[in-house]
Amino acid sequence: MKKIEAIVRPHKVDDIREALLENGIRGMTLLEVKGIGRQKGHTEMYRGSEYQIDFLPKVKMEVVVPDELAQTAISTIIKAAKTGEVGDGKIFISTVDEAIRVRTEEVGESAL
Amino acid sequence: MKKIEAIVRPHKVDDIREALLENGIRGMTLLEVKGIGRQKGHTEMYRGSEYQIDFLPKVKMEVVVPDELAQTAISTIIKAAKTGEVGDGKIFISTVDEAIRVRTEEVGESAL
Amino acid sequence: MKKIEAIVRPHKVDDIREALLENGIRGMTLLEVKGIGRQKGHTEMYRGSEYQIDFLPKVKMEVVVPDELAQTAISTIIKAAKTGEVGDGKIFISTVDEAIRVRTEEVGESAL
Amino acid sequence: MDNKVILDTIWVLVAAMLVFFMNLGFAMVESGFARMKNTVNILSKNFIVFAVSSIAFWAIGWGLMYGNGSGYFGAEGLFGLSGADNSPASGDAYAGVYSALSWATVPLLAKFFFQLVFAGTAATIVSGAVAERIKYLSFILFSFLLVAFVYPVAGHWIWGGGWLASLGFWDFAGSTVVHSVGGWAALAGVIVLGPRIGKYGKDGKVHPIPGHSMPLATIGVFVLWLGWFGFNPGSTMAADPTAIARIAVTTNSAAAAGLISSTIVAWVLLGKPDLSMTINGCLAGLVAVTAPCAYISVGSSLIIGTVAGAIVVFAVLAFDRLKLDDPVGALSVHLVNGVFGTIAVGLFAQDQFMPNTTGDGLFFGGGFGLLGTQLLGAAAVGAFAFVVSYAFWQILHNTVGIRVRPEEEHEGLDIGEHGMVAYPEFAPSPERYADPSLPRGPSSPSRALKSSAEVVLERKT
Amino acid sequence: MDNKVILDTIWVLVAAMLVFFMNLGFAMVESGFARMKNTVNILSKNFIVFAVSSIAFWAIGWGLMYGNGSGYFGAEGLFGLSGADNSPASGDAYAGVYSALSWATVPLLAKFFFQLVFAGTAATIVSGAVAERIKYLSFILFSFLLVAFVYPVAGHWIWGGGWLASLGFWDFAGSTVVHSVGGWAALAGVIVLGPRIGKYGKDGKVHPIPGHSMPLATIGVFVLWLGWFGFNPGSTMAADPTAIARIAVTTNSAAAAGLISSTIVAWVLLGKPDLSMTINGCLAGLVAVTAPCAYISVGSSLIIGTVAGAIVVFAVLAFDRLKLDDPVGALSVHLVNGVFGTIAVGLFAQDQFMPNTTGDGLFFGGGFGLLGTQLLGAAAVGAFAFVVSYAFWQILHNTVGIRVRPEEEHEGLDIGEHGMVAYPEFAPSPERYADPSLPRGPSSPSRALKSSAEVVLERKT
Amino acid sequence: MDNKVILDTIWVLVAAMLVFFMNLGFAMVESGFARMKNTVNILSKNFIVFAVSSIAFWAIGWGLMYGNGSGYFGAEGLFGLSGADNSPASGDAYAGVYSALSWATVPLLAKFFFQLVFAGTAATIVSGAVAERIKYLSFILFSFLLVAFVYPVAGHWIWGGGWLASLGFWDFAGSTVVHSVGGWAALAGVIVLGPRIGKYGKDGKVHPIPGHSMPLATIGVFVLWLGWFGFNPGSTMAADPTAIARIAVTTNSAAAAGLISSTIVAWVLLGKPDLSMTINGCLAGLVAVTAPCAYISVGSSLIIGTVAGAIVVFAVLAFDRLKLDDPVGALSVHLVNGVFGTIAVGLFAQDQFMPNTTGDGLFFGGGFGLLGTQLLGAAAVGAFAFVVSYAFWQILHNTVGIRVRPEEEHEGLDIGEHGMVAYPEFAPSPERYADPSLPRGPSSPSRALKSSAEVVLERKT
Ligand SMILES: Nc1ncnc2c1ncn2[C@@H]1O[C@H](COP(=O)(O)OP(=O)(O)O)[C@@H](O)[C@H]1O
Ligand SMILES: Nc1ncnc2c1ncn2[C@@H]1O[C@H](COP(=O)(O)OP(=O)(O)O)[C@@H](O)[C@H]1O
Ligand SMILES: Nc1ncnc2c1ncn2[C@@H]1O[C@H](COP(=O)(O)OP(=O)(O)O)[C@@H](O)[C@H]1O
Repeated sequence: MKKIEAIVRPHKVDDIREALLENGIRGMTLLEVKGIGRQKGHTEMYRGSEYQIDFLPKVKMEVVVPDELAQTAISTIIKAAKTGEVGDGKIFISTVDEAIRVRTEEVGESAL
Repeated sequence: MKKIEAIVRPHKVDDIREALLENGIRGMTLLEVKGIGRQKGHTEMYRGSEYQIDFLPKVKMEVVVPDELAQTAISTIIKAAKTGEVGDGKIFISTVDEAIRVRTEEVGESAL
Repeated sequence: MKKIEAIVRPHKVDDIREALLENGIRGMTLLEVKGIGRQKGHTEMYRGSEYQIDFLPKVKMEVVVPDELAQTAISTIIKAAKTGEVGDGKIFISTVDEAIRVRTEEVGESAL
Repeated sequence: MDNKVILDTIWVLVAAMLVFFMNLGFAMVESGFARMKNTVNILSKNFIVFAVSSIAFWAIGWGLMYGNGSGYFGAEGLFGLSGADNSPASGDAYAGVYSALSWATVPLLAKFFFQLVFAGTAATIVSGAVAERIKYLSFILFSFLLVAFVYPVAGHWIWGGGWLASLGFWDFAGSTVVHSVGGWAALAGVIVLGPRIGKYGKDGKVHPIPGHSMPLATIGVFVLWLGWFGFNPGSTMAADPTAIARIAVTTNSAAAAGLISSTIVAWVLLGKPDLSMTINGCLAGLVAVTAPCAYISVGSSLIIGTVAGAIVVFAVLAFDRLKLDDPVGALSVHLVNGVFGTIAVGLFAQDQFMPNTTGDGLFFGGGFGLLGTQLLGAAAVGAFAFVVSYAFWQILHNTVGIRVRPEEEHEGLDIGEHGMVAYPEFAPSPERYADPSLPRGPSSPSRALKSSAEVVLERKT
Repeated sequence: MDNKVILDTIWVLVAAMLVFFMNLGFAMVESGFARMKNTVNILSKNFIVFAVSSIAFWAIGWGLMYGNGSGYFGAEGLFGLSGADNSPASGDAYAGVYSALSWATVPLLAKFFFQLVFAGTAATIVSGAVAERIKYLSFILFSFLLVAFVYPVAGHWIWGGGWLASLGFWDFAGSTVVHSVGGWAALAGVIVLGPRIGKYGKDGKVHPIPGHSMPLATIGVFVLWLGWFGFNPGSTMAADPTAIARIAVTTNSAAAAGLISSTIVAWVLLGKPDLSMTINGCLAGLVAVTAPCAYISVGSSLIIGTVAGAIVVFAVLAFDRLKLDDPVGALSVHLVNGVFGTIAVGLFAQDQFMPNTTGDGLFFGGGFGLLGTQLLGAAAVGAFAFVVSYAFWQILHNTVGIRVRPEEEHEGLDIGEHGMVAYPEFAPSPERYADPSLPRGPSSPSRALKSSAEVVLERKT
Repeated sequence: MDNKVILDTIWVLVAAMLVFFMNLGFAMVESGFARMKNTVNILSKNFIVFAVSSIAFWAIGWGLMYGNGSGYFGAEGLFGLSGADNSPASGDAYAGVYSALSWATVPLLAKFFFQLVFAGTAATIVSGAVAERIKYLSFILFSFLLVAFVYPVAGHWIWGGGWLASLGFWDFAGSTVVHSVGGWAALAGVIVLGPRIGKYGKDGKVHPIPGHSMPLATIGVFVLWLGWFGFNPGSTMAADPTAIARIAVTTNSAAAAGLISSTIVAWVLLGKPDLSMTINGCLAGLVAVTAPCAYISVGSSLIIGTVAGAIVVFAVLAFDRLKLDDPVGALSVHLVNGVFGTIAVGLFAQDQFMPNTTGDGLFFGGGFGLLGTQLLGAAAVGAFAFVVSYAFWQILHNTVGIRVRPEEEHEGLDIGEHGMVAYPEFAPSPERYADPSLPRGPSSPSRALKSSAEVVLERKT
């Protein structure tokens, strides 16, 4: 099984979710994160002193899929997440040794 | 070392924490997440228009344990997290290459 | 590629970020987490009843780097994160199979 | 028109507006002391309750309370302010069916508006005590019943020229009429409803359930304190300079003393100056001084406030020990200190301040007479308000139902009852989710457990 | 000085302070109903708008509204309150250029202050309707124009002794003068601005954009309700006991009825008692009773409030169907119910309450005369306020620009316009970020897609 | 009773209630401008401070301020309002020990209540400036000392018939007596306490520490603005129609002008219209007009407000440059503009408004005489208030201690001092945790570092 971690623009979350569901990927987990990358932060001001906000709000979506669905998932996310502007985000893929469904204690891909 | 990521019902967190501590697992990290799975979301309404809240609040617990403790940790979590209803959550297990304790710079299992 | 997950004291985040940037590591993602470890929590009180806050606020930084940069990244983080007191945090290192830059669809280390 | 009528009317209306504003105070204290997931529900309750009170008091409450009738309830001009009345004519010149207020030289609708905001206060007190588990509809219905029947009957006894008034029972601005009536109704509700899930462990341990916003609670207490300057000095229903100035100061002094004494008691007893106790302590001082405010010296008001502030801390702890779950401390503040304030009249009253009313209390040489009457009145009103409220709660319980389902209570009443949340864009803290509002502990033993866990390891190592 | 002058001045000033406080009410309702990312912007707008109104009304608005002149606008003493005036002399003793208010026995600056807070209300109504997309600067400029020119001219017609007053048009406290003028100006703004990005789907579907804080909105509505006790009873500009007491009660009754009826309608129609609708319903009752409050019975005020509360729910749904995006319901509350309240005078007025003013309305045997005049007035003011406001918005649109860039709208006006955020330390909820304020759907087809994805799998499996 | 007594008492009490309500305003501005982790602490401070002031002013402050005595302090009727007094008898008919207020025709307790709320204001000003690092207990003790001794002595000089009053120094509603006394006491506290950890970098750079909630701060400023309509017009202590109407308008105009000018100055100077500056600007206008409000034209009030709004922006920047860390801008608002407002009397006063008081100021042909006296008074009060406050702070510093431990300051005073948090269920934003409140930079060199890092790579690659 593969774990796909996609760090994306927050306002793209809905599109990505819909695209994944359409492609039969029904499980995912969302995290609010702050990111630094190439995208520039912005400057805020308070009582006359400026300060730099480097960390930008992003959303990290974690999707665990069977190996054979990884390609679909990745393509789907990229398609829905892309705007072409700096800051579109990154996708990291890693290997999951095992998955368990708590309710049924099923293990492996059937747990997804 | 294994990293156990358990996505569970928020109100089960305390039980799981206690169960883990009882089993000698003393380190864990908690994240507030939103999840989509089989569990249905709910509908909210605002000023006459309905909208669907698909993402449900979940908590992700991350526990890194030596390989030999993985089974205990998993069993403990499942036992404490289970209600038998849809939405009990998932556990994903993956491999951690290395762990370091920042304070002492110990590495490996002794760092846990 | 290695994924470095550092769970650190929140107020050390700025130092770590600066240290990483100085060492040429420009991408990172931040998560607000709560942790249990050796560091003791504290007691709060409300209307005459005490309760224990075990989970302490921590920040998890995730940095994905090419294998050859992992050592630098780790050393840098340790140096900036350390106070020598209990609760300095942990660093977990794991392997990332692949990275993709959404905007350009570059893959591999050049995507970082 | 006569200057006195104008002056009194201005004073009464301004005071009434301040008391009206206390609705915001209650809404904020109570939502601040409740959890995030029930915030829309509490706000909705404290918002609609004054509207319901307005209708109920207009429809029947006013008539029951102030209509001429027996010593037990009003019987004339019952519905919709429909009785004859030539206010602002007063005293002997008054002709009408609302004689109990014939001493006040203001128009009928000024009397009504002022009395209405008091009725609304009694109802809104209940809201906090039953918070986080009551059905919205049944709260609305109970509020209507309280303001239509319970409050005005008790009020008639005391302010409507009824039997307690005849006995010489004095409650200047409503420690009993408003606060303890509201408090007894709340107590009945708390008993019928039961505690919030998770509040009391099986071991008898109290699991504190912290309120979600101290700033809201603080806004609330300041607004209430302000409103009390309408509540107490306004209850002269006349712009009597010496009286209203004195009452403003006794009111303020009791609030200040209650605030400080509750802080000190909490600090010493519990180790920290708990802001939620300080807020309750200030309100306790205000409730306690409400009955005696016009009859006492500034020095006495400081003592009354000090005692009230201490009482409230112990009362909060005591109710928890009794497993009477009151999320906001309404019982400790309004019921307990409403009773204490009523008794305080019997202790601290001095004839000099309002000649021909209370006479002197026990501490000023007046003996036990007044004190006895005050105790009797507090007990009689308590018995009546509690029993009737309890009956109403039981009726509601057996018809529309009064408590939300456990799953709804866990998920929060905001989604269940209102289909919306209070703060849709704010992330909740993960570990605070770990609230005690669902049963704990391991669930049904997990048969497949061992095998599955083994599989993991077998397959991987 | 004459007691009447003192009494009236106290009353007028206290009422004016309450109306001033409504600025907080508007600020809270509107920021509560807006998103987190635009909170600083809304707060800033609702804060500065009263300052701008203060300057604009002093500089020119007051003179245009109350200066002696034609039936269409004032012409004497135009600038900076500079005209001759011997207030508080009144009636025949009055000598000065602001004759339209010569009946009020209060000093000139008391008249000015009271009228100023009304002017400010008209301006602040606009703020909510144009929220979450308007440029800060252009809102400030429009507010100035509204209070300097649009509001006072319409006001002159009705309260300044102009042509509508001569025809026998009655608007006691400003359903038309204040609320519908503000509402029409807001409507023009909403049309010129267009809806917030993402509010209406291409399919015509409405995407609700929930407000970020129900507690703030609730604070706001209570403060507004309180303020209305200055707005309506204060509009006597004299401490007339019977009138002010009656108006306090009609005002309160309409608010209560609107609150309850909107709750019921929403509950029945939409399935849940939506707090945001309840808040709008209460305000709708208040707006609707503003014109008739002095001329009607308490019973009529309950009916007017009930109807207003129902109207507002349907109006909110209707504006959304028309794709007129009003984040806070200002159009439904102030415009629609401002018009309804004006008409209600023609239906419910009774001569007995304010003899020699309205006469009887249609439902009390007065025939269609009054109703006709009220309709004419509502229409004339609507046409004027809408057309001139529309022109002003267009001018601003073509000069400084009125709408922020789409990226700024997406990121939030707080950072774009003010360089700061409202809640820097609170974490936003991840999925709520998924707001509809940027265009959805797949972007440009991704050429390299397949290959890259394949690479992943090739390299790894 | 005499109508004038009733009218004046109503006015004074209503005004006092409005000033009382300013406590909520201060609590909200200050907690909004502070960080989340110190919110319970600030709320607690601003809540208890008025209670402490109530006790301190009753016990001794009132007597020192208004008791008959020398030109420097009161000496009769010192404790607990115990002196003889036949108010509301006034003028020649007055017999008692509080002669300085014998001109006011209201009962003694009305005088006391009105003066008390002013004393409370002086104390609450301090709270904001010393926020986020002061010990709760030492703040309480300082507040007591300030209201018991510092405020009443300075007040005696000016309002108690003391030496400055004799010299012809005029401070109508307290720019000096209240605001700059509070400001100087705050300045002394800021100096003794030192800046919050992390506010000023070693390089001299200012690290801004944004406040946690702009909505709270905005609630606060509106409540303060409202309260000022009690503060200034109420300071007539008599319902004089022309005066109170004029003062209401000059007060409002200065607030509006200060709000707008601070916005413009911030926009031009700093690039964005910073809401926190706009809030300070509005308050600056109000503070500055407090001394002259009764003696000036509306036009002058607009100028004074405009200047005050500009001053406050520069003052905020200047205090930061001086490394005087004032989290809420209390020094810039109350101290600097308190002094400016006092001087403004010498510049803008016109004899026509309050004949036989100030005479004309410099800009109206009165020469430098008045200006000189105002400067002298501002300086004398400043020197006294600063030196004595400094001494009190030092005494507290060397006894109970005034500053929390660095770890507590870092973790937040809410947990350290109160054992609770303000928003237990809201998740904090991760990167905002990165506050500058702990020392930065690499800690002790890490001996084992290289090896451990190497191990990682050795073992894994
Ligand atoms: N090496 C990395 N490790 C972890 N997260 C990263 C890394 N690089 C980027 N990110 C995350 O991805 C987000 C987007 O990256 P950015 O470089 O701004 O976009 P782009 O991919 O368009 O160049 C960042 O805000 C950060 O959260
Ligand atoms: N494939 C997946 N990848 C990542 N997270 C998942 C996946 N499937 C489920 N989850 C997470 O687990 C939670 C519970 O899953 P759900 O399917 O509702 O429960 P159940 O396991 O009882 O069927 C989801 O809300 C989501 O956060
Ligand atoms: N085994 C573990 N798995 C996951 N997270 C851990 C583990 N052990 C510690 N942590 C995280 O690291 C944080 C710091 O650990 P702690 O033991 O308090 O510090 P130290 O490393 O100085 O002993 C904890 O709060 C927790 O978030």
